[in-house]
Amino acid sequence: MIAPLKDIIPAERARSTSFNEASARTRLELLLDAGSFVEFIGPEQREVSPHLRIFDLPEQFDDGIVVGHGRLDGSPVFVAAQEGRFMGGAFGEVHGAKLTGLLRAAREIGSIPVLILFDTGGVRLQEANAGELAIAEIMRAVMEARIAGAKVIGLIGGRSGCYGGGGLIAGCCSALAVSEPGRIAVSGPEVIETNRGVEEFDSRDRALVWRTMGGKHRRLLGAADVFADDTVQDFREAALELLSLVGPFGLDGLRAEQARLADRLRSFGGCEDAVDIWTAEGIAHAERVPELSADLFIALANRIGRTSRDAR
Amino acid sequence: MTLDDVLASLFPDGHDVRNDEGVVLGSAVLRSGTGMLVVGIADRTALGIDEAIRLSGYVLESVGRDTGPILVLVDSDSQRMSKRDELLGLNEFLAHLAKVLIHADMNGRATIGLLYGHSAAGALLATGLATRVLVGLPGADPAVMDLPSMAKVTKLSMEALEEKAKSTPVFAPGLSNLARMGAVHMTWSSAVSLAGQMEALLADMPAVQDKRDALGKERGGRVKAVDIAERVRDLALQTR
Amino acid sequence: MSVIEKTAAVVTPSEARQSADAAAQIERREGAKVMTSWQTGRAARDARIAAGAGLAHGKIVEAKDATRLLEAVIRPGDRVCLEGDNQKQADLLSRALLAVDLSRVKDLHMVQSGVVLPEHLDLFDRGVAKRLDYAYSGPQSARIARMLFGGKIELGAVHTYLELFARYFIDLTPHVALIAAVSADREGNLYTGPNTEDTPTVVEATAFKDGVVIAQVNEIVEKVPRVDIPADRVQFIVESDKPFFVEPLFTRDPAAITEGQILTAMLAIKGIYAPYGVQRLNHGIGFSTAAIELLLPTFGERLGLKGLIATHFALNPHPALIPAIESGWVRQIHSFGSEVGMDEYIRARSDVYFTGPDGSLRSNRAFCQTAGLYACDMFIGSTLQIDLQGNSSTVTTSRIAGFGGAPNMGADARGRRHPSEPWLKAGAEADPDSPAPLRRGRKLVVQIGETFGDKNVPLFVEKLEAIELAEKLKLELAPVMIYGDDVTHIVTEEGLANLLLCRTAQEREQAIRGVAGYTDVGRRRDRNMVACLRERGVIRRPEDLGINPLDADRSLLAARSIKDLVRWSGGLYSPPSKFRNW
Amino acid sequence: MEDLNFQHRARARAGGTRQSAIVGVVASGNLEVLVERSLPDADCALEIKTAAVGFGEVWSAVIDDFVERYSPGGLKFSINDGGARPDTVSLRLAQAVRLIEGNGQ
Repeated sequence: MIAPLKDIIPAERARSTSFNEASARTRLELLLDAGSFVEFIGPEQREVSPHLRIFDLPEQFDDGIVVGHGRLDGSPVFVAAQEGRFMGGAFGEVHGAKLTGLLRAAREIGSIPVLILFDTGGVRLQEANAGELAIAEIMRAVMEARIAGAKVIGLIGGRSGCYGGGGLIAGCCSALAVSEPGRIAVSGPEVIETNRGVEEFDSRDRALVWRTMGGKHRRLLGAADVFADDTVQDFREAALELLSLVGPFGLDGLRAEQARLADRLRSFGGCEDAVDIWTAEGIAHAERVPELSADLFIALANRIGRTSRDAR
Repeated sequence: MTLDDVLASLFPDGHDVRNDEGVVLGSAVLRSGTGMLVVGIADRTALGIDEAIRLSGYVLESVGRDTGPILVLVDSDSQRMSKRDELLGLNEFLAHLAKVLIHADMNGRATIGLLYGHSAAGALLATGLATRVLVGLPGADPAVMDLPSMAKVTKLSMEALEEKAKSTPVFAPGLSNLARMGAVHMTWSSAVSLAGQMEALLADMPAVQDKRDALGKERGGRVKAVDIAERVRDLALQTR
Repeated sequence: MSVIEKTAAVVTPSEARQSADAAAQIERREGAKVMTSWQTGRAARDARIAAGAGLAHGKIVEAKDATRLLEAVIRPGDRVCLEGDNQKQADLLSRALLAVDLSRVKDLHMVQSGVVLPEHLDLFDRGVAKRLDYAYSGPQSARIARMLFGGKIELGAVHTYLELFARYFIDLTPHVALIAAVSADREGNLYTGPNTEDTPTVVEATAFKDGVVIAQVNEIVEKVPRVDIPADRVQFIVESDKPFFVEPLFTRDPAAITEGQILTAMLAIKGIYAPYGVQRLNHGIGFSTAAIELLLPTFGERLGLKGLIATHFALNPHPALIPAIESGWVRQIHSFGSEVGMDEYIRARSDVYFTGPDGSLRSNRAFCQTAGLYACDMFIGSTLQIDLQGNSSTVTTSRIAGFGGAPNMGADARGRRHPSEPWLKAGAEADPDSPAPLRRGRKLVVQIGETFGDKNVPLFVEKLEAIELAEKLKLELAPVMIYGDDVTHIVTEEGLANLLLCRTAQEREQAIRGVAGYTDVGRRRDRNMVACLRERGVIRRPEDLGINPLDADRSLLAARSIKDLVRWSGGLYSPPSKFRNW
Repeated sequence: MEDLNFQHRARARAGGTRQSAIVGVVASGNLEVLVERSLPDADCALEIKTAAVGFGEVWSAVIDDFVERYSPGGLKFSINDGGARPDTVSLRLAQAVRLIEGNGQ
């Protein structure tokens, strides 16, 4: 007989577990203080999508999102984690409503932050209208929660990325942490290729996809303030760091964001490719950025990367 | 209705609203004397980073100067689906526009969306769906997802999709479907003056609180959303 | 006896048909002594070269003249080897050949190992080529099946690589070879680089039997990094405007490896590699064998097997093997071809790989196939269908993927004479009663796979689709990848069947059914007989091997993503874009 | 979609005290298993909604073996299946039992 294979303590598990590869439930289990997670409307409640059966498609008991509360370094947090493998983590009616309800509670309480572990392709096609509207409600609820003083932190490193309306919700958050495999965009690579031709965007050129939408580019642009290596433990540390960094939301932040984005457009509006942007930012051998290890990249980003702190 | 028709009917006494390559910016005064900031996207223009930053900037500049409501006119394409827009962070530009509108609404500048043409996906989220009240005009044809694309992804025929669309408003394009979802609060008549309908709305503006899920339940379009959201909210509040 | 009859006796009928000018080479004296020329082939070759020389400066022909060159050199009915390996493709020359004037070049007999590019089949659609002898057609397997059914292709035979190479020297010698190299010097010395693959074999057969060799090269240089093909074997060089196409065929993304594949890999390591002490082996390209490669430094290490198993490989440079190499498991690897993105890693690990004086990999498909056949004690690979006798096939009625090298890897070499522990042990299991000095050993030929494949298609079938296909195409042989009598073990997630220990056809059938899971074949097992086989150790379940299926977890993989492989390689492995998520 | 239901008698009650557990995810070739301790000790029930129609016999065989091997008395299994292969089904069922028998995870 061989020794049992799983004799590792939780913190080590978090350090050795890829965030990208883990399920939504595993991400939460390892992100939060051990044993602290309590789910709201768990799978045993069987609150499934009422619409998938119209398309003869299988349902999932949690409709692809796990919401609840737990503790992070002892402090209470609300959490929501999308399961990117179920229908691409897409927003449907129930899926979206769970997150909306969580954010509304955060608004009322004001002091408990919300962590959203994005993993989504955007709107769920089979319930497109409900999904679109759910995203609109979530964007509104994020802003209301922030105005009420709650911090809303997005963690992006799942396999489905953070696309479509998910990208817009991420844009509403107080701050984002992103890992290298994480992607943030509105239109997906295939959609751009279909609309503009393979000459403009070859969706199968994954290096192109990642340097246009991937975590490193988003960090350098300042869309995300913290770059996490792809382990659950790194995301835990990133979440803690962001919670300590984020200030209150207000008009000044929006004005700063307007200036930040206008400056980006002025500075890089003529760039053809991410490498041109990185080069313009003064990075020598910018084409090598995708190859950099997490440590080296974080050092580079801390030196050269922009920030959206107090400007979002 | 065309943009000019809409503006003429809303502001029969004239207005100062310009359409610059699909980006609509300006202001007007209603007969009641209420001044309105007018922004929008016209001529079925795709909403990209260049358009979004102008719209958000225009609204932000008015903060502190103006106090009246903000009208968002919508006849757009989808978000602009290009490498350049995504490279530069289209999601941030669209979210920023939505945030500016939501912030204004919550700070005393009621926002009204007027959907008079097309819109879709990210463009609708950043404009009409980011307002407190979204009004539809007859003939508006929003489409979160068009049926041919859906047919491709779901591998169902157009006929099968159209058949399914008869029994549910949840996926098919169209103003009435969005209305049943609770996304479109009301549909005005184009036979009577829009100005009068606008005055009536402003006189009886719903509260700031987002009630679209309740509306969706009331209209039978989204039967679960409001209850699920309420239940999660209640459970979360108990942890306090 | 007339002159013509005598000629026909020397030359095969097909050669007589195609070499109209050969007849003119034969000197005839009416009513007097008959003189036969014995150098007609050389004369014909010289005539071909002369015809092409007008387009060349020295040996170099511009890319735009490639089609005219082929029209000048190739004759109707010629046997042509258009180098299509399973990785490297002479793509410029295949496009050039497709564009020839049909009044000058037609009805060719293509003798090439890989039918991979669409152009390879377009040749038949257009009438440039008529007859085909080949070995592998992976990406074109569906279209080639349609064309065979439609009569567009006159099929000689589907071969294994080694078999086709052998026939290049006996009865399928090319008149013209169109090959691909990385670079050439002005003399015509070629550097074929890491993807040398078939080139030396093709050139050997063509150049030394009066054929013409035309090479497309990525660049012409003053001095090639090393001489893979000497200049006097090459008649024409065409400089291509872009590098020849290479398919990354052996890259398996660890992210796609399933728990089921990990379980089968654990069973194979503990149930076969360990007890037989398999050190010299070849792996197939499936995910199950990739899982084995990635379990060596973790699961294998815990079992204390390092140095005892999997030390010498006949294997392409699989990226999935990087962690095992870096952990010191692997001593030596000889390769059929290379793999995209592995060049720098290989260069830095010359203790493990075969490299030239320039430092880059030297692969050679013919030698590596021979090594796999004679010097390896085990082949382990996946297949699409296995029948009740253990015959396996990757052919379905709509797809003919060819054989490639698996039948040579997965066959007992009857000519083998050197002993080794696994070989002798397997021989003894198969035939316990013969006296040891006279008993042949057996190569371990292992089929590994999950009982259901993609889209729930069962691995185990009562009758191979290959048989149906053979009936439809009126083939004398069904395209069987590995014959049942060569298979020694079958591993699935349900367990491991050791067919060496079966004494009757019935036992063999039940041993196969006994690991066939919930497929129809598996559910129709004789439960008592299967239980009995398990007691005898013919069938072994995970628990019989001390393996808990619940431990088959992805955390066991030494690398769980392509990125992990890059990290293991210290940044030396540079995967192609389609495998990246960064 | 096809609905399948199976009722079994189990030799013994499943171990542990946990009331419910969930494993897996609904995706192509994958499934989720929700297991709840809600039946009399000798009973076991499985409710399956599967996207792969016409595999009732295979399910039946998989579940027979599973019940025989793990004796999941008192447990109710609710399954949403995206067309998983039988070996994946067996694995998820076993994982579900391990999880509900363990003390948390």
